[in-house]
Amino acid sequence: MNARLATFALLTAAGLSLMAMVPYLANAYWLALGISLLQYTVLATAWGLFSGPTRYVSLATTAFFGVGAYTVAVLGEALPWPVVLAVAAMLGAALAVLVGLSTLRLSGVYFVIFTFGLAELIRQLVVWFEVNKSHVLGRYVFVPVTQALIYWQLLALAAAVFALGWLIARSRLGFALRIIGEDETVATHCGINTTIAKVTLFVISATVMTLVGAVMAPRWTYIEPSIAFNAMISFQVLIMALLGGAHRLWGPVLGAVPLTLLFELLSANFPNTFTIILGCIFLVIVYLLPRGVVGLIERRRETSVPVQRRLPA
Amino acid sequence: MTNAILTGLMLGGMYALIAMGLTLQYGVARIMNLSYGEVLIAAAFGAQGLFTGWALSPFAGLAFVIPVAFLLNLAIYRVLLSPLVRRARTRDALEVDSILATFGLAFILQGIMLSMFGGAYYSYSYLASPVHLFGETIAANRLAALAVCILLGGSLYLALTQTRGGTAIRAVAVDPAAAQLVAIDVARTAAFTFALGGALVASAGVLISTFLTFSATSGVVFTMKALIVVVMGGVGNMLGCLVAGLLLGVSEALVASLIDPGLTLAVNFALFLVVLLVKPAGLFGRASR
Amino acid sequence: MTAPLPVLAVEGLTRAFGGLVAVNNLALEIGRGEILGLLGPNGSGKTTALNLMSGALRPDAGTIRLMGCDIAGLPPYRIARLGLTRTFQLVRVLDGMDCRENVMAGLVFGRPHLAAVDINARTATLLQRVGLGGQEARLACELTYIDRKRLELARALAPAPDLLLLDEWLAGLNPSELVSGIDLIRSLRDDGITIVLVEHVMRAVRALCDRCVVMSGGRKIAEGVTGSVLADKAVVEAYLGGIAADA
Amino acid sequence: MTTSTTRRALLLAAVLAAGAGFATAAAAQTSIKIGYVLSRTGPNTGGAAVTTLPNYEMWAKEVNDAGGIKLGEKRVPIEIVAYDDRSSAEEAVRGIERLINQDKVDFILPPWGTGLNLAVGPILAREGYPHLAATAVTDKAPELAKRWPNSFWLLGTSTGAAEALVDLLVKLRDEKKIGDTVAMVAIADGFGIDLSTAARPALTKAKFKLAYDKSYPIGTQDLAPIINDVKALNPDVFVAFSYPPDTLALTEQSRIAGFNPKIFYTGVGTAFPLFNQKFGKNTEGVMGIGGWSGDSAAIKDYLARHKAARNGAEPDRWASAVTYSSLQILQQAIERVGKVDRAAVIKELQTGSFDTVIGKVKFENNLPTRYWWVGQWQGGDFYGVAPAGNVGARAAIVPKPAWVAP
Repeated sequence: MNARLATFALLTAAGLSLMAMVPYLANAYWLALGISLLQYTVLATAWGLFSGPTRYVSLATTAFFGVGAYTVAVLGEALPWPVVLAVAAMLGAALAVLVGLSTLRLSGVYFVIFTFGLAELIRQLVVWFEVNKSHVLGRYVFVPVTQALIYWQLLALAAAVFALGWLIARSRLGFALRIIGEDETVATHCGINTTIAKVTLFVISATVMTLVGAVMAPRWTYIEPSIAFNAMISFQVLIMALLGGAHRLWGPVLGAVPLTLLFELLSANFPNTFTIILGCIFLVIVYLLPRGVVGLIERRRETSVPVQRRLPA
Repeated sequence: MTNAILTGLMLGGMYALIAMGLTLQYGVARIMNLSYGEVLIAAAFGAQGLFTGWALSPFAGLAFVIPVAFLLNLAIYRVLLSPLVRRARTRDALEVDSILATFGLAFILQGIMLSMFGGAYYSYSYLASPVHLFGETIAANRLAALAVCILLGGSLYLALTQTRGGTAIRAVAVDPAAAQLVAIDVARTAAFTFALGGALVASAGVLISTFLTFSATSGVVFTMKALIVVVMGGVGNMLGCLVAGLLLGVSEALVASLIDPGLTLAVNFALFLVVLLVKPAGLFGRASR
Repeated sequence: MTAPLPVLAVEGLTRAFGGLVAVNNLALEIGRGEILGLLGPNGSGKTTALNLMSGALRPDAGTIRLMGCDIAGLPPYRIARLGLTRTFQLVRVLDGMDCRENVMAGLVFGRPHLAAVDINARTATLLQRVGLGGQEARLACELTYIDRKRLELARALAPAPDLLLLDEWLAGLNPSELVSGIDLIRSLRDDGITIVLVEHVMRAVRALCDRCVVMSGGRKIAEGVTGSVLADKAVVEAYLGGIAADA
Repeated sequence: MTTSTTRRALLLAAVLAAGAGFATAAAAQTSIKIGYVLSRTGPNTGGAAVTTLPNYEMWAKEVNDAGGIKLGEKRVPIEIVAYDDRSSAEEAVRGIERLINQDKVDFILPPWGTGLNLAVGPILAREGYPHLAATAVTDKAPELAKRWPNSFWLLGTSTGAAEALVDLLVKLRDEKKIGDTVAMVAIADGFGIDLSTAARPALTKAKFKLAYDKSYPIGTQDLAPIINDVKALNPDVFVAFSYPPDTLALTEQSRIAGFNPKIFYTGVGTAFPLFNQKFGKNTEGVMGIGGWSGDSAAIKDYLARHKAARNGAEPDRWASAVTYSSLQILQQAIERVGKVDRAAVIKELQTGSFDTVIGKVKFENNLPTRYWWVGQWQGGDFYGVAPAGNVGARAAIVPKPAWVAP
């Protein structure tokens, strides 16, 4: 068992260092694609971290992402970079506590649309504040952060989010969340403080999303609310995670990576019919992969297990 | 003040109009339809084409657009969605599947419209004349939309509460499993309701095309607005839909003229959030516990 | 010497839904090691009373003392940690988890002083205890109806509760299952567990309950030793007026 | 860092020298690859589909029909690579990186809109591609041009726009044609806020009375409350820094409410052909941002070619012509250099002077010297009226005639 763990750790370390080499080996385009892949991987995994076990479908991704990006836009040139990131993380976490405590009694679609409304509300308030108080809408971010540095930060975030997910799954909190996901009433009668458990997880997930927004912001030079709080980010992340399968830690990445590549492939080769083809592929995926990519893999594994068992005998 | 309230009522009527179809589709047929706004825009293009091409008034166009939309939506449900409904074991599973499938459908519809009409804005003038009401001047086309909204919403409400078929639809909305037990053909009722919702949103598209500027890519705005109104009113509740729409409209107009037009949407979303915090299942929704 | 502290003492418990008073000024007491039957026709307020005791609902008025400590209005998780667990009228197990995890769910979040026990050993013992010995790895959704009930019971027993609330735990069992079910509950009492039993199956009530409280229309209409309560004229009327007992 | 760059440059030079034995880079050129990333979906589509895409496609076709771009002695056809940025800054950035690194395009045409032009600015600067931003209005333009010497900001600054408008108002007030009450609204977005922030001090300085000064969020679906409030104040001048859907809504609402100030000025969309289609006779006297010298032969010719190429669709009367002229400028610069040498092309852009549909263009510090800031619908077409010093400027019709029933 320990040997297996060690092998796993070794492989992970090797994989990570290989990925860390990308900025030295690849040209700017591959690096940009790597950034996109990592961005969506981290966002979708962080989304799944909360929504997988609790089955709350959140559309608030862009709210946190945007808060991160805006923090950089406001403070980016005033404070050292690590401090900016720390402030962003704290703002995201504080917002998540507030949102978590007030919303988690909503269920189903009410929660979904609430989170969407929340993201829009924050965007509107930022707009109103900028227009009436600071009289600038659209801030310029000239932070000396290179593309490679963005890539490495995202890679570190990705490693962190997987490590976090792995640790949570093995903790009391993880177990509590699985029970909540199964049956919340039973969970409370088992002695689980469901509110604290859910809010804790929500905060962790939201903080990661905020950090992604902060890390990405220097890439665009110019931040305005419609860029930072782009609702499409929420939808894309949701779709990626659902497609991959949110009930496993490594599920969302199986949706994020192929979808990002698919978007890229289609928009590069079929700029005119991009949307139609994308829509058709979506439908095909929904019909052929009823339980997400994870479901497909698990089914494979289930059928292959007896074969493996037969082999040693 | 009178003016703001009048304006707000008309705006709210439009919001309710946009949302009525979705409350049926989502409340009864259990399809969280993300391609909803695209259907609305398609109908708007239809009305625009009929008006500029054949000088057909949008209200006459309704007679053409509504049946077409009904049949198209019926086909969409039968071909694309009913396999998912049959496959889904739980409501959650259907929700996830319908989000993914209708998201794809939205892309397809938008792509078709982009290839037909390009990405440019469209707008035309119909009934853009002033009407004097309570000493205030308002736009005739918006007033007409409000009237049709009240007419459609009211008759639908009566049909749902007073007729046998309506009772069946409400029964399916409340509990599909139990409805099945009392010999209601749930699959057919759901298909019919989905198509009815599609026809409603198409008529909304026709009406608002007389006063709003639209383009092939503006559907998502209406999808989200409709979702907000539906959820705020309580899923599947016609009356809730109307009240929520009017509340949003009136608050928007009042804020615009009394406080600051810059805060209208913020106040709208805040109102929506507060309603949900106080009543987690919407204004007229039944608590799920 | 004062009298031994009752495990549960309820006084003046009231809860209304809109105009309907589901539980009206209910009072009852349970001593250690006792099985109390909570009877009454459908809609008489039994399940509501249970929900009030376990914290699923907040009472409008009244006190609920568990081992002398007022728990009225506390959230369910705090009540569970104080030593009151329950099963549900419609059996609720964690379908996606195996039997071991189902029992662990009751064990690890329950009472703080149990944190040190060997979880695997205790889980095995509990499964053994309810008749699911060796089934640790089976998924809950694969179990038969009676076994799901057994599993739910094992989960409720896991934190070694002071008081166990069983909501129609014996309903829907076939005659042979009923016999084994009754034996199982009796053996729990023999282990000294205090139980409140909401039940329609009169055979089980007669076999198990030391005392009974009968409710009708939210009020307590009778209370006493099982045999005499069931013979009470008011009780018979309430049942005949409501739903026929299967006595 | 510097040494490694130098070393890399030396290495590159060595490789090139080795390759020179076979052929020069220019001689090997059989086509010029030009790439662009445009918003084909998402909220920016409406603007890009009117102003940018038709001109890019039309220009490419015209050039190839004429045999291509002239490199030295021969003409070389252009080859287009196009992507969709889905109205997202991140996609635009990645699309440009793909064009540069994967497609290895020779030149890049910019995306639509201020935000996206700023987002792709740093990469184009880093990689040394000429960046002729024809659809970006930003006050940072001079500063950006200094930061990125490859970038040219053809639409100018919002301060320029605001000051030109205020100058016109001052002149009209001096002529006693208007009073001094102004109502101003702006869309709460980079464009609207930049302009209103610039107009506010300019108006105050010119001693205008700002009776109404509000913004409204993107996506507002009924502007009646604003028009009603403004009407009650009875201003002489109504200024709206708006986007196309709101421009149409504000105009329609004003007509319905019978709000007819002496000057009625709206933002983006006023110069769109759609505006004319929708309002017909009611366009008379409406002012808006932009404009062109509609009487010039070059513009008339451009209009005719655009209609022929785009199935009868007309260009907007502002950024369309600027966009098209940016393409002409690029072509002329490339032809003067005579080979695909981007540094030389940038140099030529900075110093040369170019003949375009909008007249002669010469950049000073990477900014053109003349802009159209105020236009007006007169007799069914939109003409530039300010700055009055521009060639082809028409006199403004003030006061605006009354609305007529449609």
